[in-house]
Amino acid sequence: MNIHEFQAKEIFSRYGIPVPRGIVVSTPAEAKAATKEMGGQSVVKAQIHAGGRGKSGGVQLTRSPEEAEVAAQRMLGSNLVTPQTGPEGAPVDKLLIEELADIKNELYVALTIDRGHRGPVMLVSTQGGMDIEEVAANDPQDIYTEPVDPLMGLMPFQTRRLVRKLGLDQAVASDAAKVLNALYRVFVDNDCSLVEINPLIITGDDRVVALDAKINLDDDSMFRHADLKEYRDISQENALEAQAADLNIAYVNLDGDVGCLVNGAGLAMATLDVTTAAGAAPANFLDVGGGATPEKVSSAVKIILSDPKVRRVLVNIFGGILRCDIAGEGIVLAYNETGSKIPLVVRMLGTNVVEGKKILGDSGLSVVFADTLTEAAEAIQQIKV
Amino acid sequence: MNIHEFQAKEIFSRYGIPVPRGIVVSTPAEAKAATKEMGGQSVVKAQIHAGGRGKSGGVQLTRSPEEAEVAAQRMLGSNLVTPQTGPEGAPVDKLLIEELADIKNELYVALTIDRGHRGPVMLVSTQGGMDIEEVAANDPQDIYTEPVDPLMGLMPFQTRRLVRKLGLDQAVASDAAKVLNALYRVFVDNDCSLVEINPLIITGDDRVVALDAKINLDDDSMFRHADLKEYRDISQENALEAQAADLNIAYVNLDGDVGCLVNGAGLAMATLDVTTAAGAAPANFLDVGGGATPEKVSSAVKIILSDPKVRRVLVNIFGGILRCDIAGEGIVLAYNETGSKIPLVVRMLGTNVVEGKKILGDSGLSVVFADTLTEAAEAIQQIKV
Amino acid sequence: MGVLVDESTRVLVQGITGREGSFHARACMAYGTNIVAGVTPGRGGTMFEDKVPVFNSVEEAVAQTQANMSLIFVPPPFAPDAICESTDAGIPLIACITEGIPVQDMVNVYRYIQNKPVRLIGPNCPGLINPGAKCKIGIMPGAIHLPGRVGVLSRSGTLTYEAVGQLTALGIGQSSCVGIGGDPIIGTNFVDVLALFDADPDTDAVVMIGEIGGTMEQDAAAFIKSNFSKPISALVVGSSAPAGKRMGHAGAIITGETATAEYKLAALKDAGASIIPTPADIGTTAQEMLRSRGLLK
Amino acid sequence: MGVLVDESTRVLVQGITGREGSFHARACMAYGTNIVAGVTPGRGGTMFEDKVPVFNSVEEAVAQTQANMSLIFVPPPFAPDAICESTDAGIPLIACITEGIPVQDMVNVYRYIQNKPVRLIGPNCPGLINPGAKCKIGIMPGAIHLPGRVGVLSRSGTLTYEAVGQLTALGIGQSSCVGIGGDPIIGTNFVDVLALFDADPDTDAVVMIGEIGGTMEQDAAAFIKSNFSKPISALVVGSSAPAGKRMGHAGAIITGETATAEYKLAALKDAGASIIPTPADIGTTAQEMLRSRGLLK
Repeated sequence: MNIHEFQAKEIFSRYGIPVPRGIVVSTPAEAKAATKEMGGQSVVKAQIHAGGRGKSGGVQLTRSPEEAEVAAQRMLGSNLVTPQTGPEGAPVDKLLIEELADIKNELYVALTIDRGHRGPVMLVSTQGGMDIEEVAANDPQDIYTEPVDPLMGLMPFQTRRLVRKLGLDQAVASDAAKVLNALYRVFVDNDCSLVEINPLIITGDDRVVALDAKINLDDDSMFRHADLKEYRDISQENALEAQAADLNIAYVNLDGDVGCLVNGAGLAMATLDVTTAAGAAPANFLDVGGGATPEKVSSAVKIILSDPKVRRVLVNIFGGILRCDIAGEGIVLAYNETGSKIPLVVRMLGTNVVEGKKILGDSGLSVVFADTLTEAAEAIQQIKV
Repeated sequence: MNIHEFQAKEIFSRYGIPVPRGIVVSTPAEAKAATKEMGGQSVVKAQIHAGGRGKSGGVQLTRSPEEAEVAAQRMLGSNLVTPQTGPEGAPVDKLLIEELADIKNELYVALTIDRGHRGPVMLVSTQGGMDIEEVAANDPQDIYTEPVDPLMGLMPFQTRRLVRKLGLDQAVASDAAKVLNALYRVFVDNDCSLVEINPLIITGDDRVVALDAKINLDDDSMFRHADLKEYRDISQENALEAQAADLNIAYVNLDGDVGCLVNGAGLAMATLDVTTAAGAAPANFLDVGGGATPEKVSSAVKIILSDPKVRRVLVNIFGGILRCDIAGEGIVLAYNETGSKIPLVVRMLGTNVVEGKKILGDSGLSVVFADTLTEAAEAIQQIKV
Repeated sequence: MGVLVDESTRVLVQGITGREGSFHARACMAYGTNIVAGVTPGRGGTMFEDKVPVFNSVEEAVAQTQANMSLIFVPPPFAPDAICESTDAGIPLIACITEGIPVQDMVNVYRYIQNKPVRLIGPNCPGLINPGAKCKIGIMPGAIHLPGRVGVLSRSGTLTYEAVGQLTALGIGQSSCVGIGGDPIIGTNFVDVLALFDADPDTDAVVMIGEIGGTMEQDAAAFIKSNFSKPISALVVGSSAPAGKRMGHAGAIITGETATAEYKLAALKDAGASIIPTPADIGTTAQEMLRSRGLLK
Repeated sequence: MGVLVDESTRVLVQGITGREGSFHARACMAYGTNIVAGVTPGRGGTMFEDKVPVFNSVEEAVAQTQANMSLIFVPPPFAPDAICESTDAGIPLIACITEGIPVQDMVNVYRYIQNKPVRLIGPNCPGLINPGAKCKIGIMPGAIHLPGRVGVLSRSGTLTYEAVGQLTALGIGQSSCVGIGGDPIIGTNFVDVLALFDADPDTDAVVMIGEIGGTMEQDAAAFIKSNFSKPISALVVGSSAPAGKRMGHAGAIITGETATAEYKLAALKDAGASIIPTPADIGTTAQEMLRSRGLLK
């Protein structure tokens, strides 16, 4: 789960990580007033769940309250398109109005889980403010990775090493160490999958300040973070994706016209690969998950059917923890409730496959059965759209 | 460091471990008033740093405020002697006046560090309220030991097992589990060397309550527990031992007349063994420690000299991290400042031994030098007392 | 023989009284698996399906039934504890089916089990099966399997069934199939299972199904190149998956471009694996590989 | 030869600029120890005694000087970090002299180093010495040692010197002396060092100095009985120590009566050790033992 910069900074503040003074606004008048309060100058920052705002007009330095008002006018209500949003962009409903910072030095700091180390790692780079993926690609030696032992936490010798790798001098070493330690606490206490400060700045008067803030939360941990759940902003999510997420269905909207209902992420990816190889274009990735009920399968099918791009549906279910009869029931339920006539290609195998196919066969829906992946892809291709 | 029952119960309360309602008093009138507040009946408990109070008149059940007043009168200002205090007893300055408990079942629960497992262990027994060492000696199968992994903490399956070992039924299982988990947090957060509840009771209405509470803190951790330091009550410590503890000197008062100044706990124990074997009786165990200054050594000698039992002093220093010259300087300093004439047997070896012996030889004090442990013990024996 | 499980495996099911646990325990028993005990705290003393005793703890279950493997269906908030409980009770092999365990919980669980005498398969995995031994320990549909001499190995659940289904359709049987799970932190990786297949006299060749993300396929490629003696064919799915959806910058930095299907396939090809062009070609690629090595007529 | 340290040991001193660290580093150098680096964060770039470079981190010190052992004099609040830093830097042997580290810190440090390629001696120990190799790594007075063929092993600092002093006075030299430390949680115990002495061709016999409390002497007795091939004499001090002062009930329960000197001595005697009657008899008991085995005239 993504949260906004201003929300991440709220969390940072609770952990003692310095952030610029800022006010969240949702009208141009508020942006003007807030800039007045900052002393007549401010940075106006669009609050969307994507990076790359700076290059895309989502961050503007303003020299007067009026200038801030105009900038806010421009951003609010718009859909901001950045390299990370995709062409549809992300809606700007809120702005963060921040005081100007006196930047001496820009650094990069992040924490995430590393599969290889099987634990948290802290990443630091002196190339803050840059697109860090470009740094990783062009100057990998400029990114330093420190694995953290979950029992010991970030140890003092590690903090000292990170401060050294950041090239910081004695004047800011102790404040920087405090920020790194607090960042680790943020990461662990809140079950983050990513915490990132880019840039972490050193100011002219040697303060260490988180100029930006990015936090991704582990969706699977939400059962113990009722407070963090409230940070969710579904306006930032694709409507269908948000709906799917609420039902614990992994769904990603794509550009094609073949709605895909699959169980299992691997098989779902394989289904996209085969469909694409056969010359058809998938409208979505959808993994309905293992422990699904007919109602959940039905909801998944409704999400697919409510996508206006979808002209044909490919069902690929290999019954395991999800049984074919349950999948069949769910599909029939959704078609009956929506009255949809969109044709189906169904490929089913595994647990209770006979029952599953019978339910669909008896349903009166337009179903073509396929036995293999190849057959299924070919059958989809043959449907006239 | 030991703390009082009422202080341990303060900590328990902060962690959500239920304790009986109680009021700390220091006069009989307060004891009477407190008992009135408890509804006219109470348990009057002497607050001393030792167990075995129940058998020794330090815990009294009273059926009226007046009875409580009389009991308080008897206890306050007295020296309570229990099997754990030694013959001199411990002064009673404070009483804990508690409501009566309706006891259905008495259990034992404790946490400590186990050298073998090299980590915390939780101990539980159904024989609560008993002298647990007797249980350990007579019915060892009645004590169950659960090692705790420091990364995972007390895990749910362990808590369930402990609840099973305590023979508790479903009605109290969840409350008991909460107490066990909280107890582990108390142990870790406060750097305890021991946390003990004896008895932990189940009341008639199935509540789980810590009827007693014992906490020992790790002295070495006090640098990070400024708040806990304030719990110290030096009135409960032998005056000389308390003085020594303040100086970070390991000192235990004994019954004999040979004051012992030694560096190193092992050599100090060896010195007691040899002195005892030679027919003399040590007045104390004293390990002046490694990183000692002349001032610290001098303070140690003054503690020895201020013990009225001491008639002769045995110095056994094997210079390592503590150098002999520093020991010599310290001894001379103490004798000069106190003007003491008590004779010394000095055995010195190791780092800077020549300088050390010269300092003592030139000091004008009554010193007999010995080369070996045997010679030193013999020389002590020959001093007329 | 096969790897990890066989006729001597005595299975304990944690969460046997739950909806999924009970369904799949029944399916395993129907396949022939020797399920000797169930564990659900608070349900001890009851019987499952009139033949499997249910216990309150793994410790009791092991003492009473000599179970030597645990299959876990416990919901995510309790699954880490279930893994640790079986480890503590001395169970040497655990398969955790549970999907959705918080990653940082698995960080800790991994440290807890790391140097203990236990192997964890999963979590978020389909389990494992040895068709020749009639031993199915997981949620895979048993009927699609055929006893034989090819080992199957995958990060994905249903995709493993797809692979098995294609092999069986061509009459190619399996010695053992192991789904290692799709989570960022899992107990057993490709290399671990490849080593077991390499040492198993009843496995002639291996089919390995990889995915985009992480570096496990590259590690497998390195292992295959230097330590693996048997023929292997490999698929990496996700080449058509959209690049946008991922875990943010830091996740991308760690693996960088090496997480792509192209990179992984190149590494596996370089290691000598027969590359499976699309997910529809798993069976035919394996067939050709076996034929070319004289392992199939 | 001797155990653990010899001419090839390149020592790094953590806390070399402190009061104790600098004094003992000088003493070690004077004895002949090859001290190649010091570490004090913030003091990097300076020189100690005009010949030993000081670094800000162990990592840098190892890279520059190929140090292969660390000797730690860092104060208690920072000593756990110092141990972990050397472990992280790949140092295979650490001796931590520091006294007064909180016990729960050592619980965690022990877990951290447990399965890493490092051996920790201590904390709260005098260190170790190999007189024949002129290698003293610790705070023991070097002058009392004599090169020879008896290994000395003790939980106590000054009592180790006492043992060595008595041996040297009788002309009995030492192959190596190891003080393992007196804290409840230490990195290396009696059994570990006994195994090293057993395997060392330059050690003929061992003198072991135990204490009341804990079960390490009993563990040593069990090891001696089954796995130790050389003559050993043993002392347990504390038989006259007062029983009252101890860590409360729970501490007593764990070890019970087995923590007493009597119990420990009985176990060691049963294992075949020559028992040293009082601390004054360490040298003479060892002498007699060596003579009876024909190892001394």
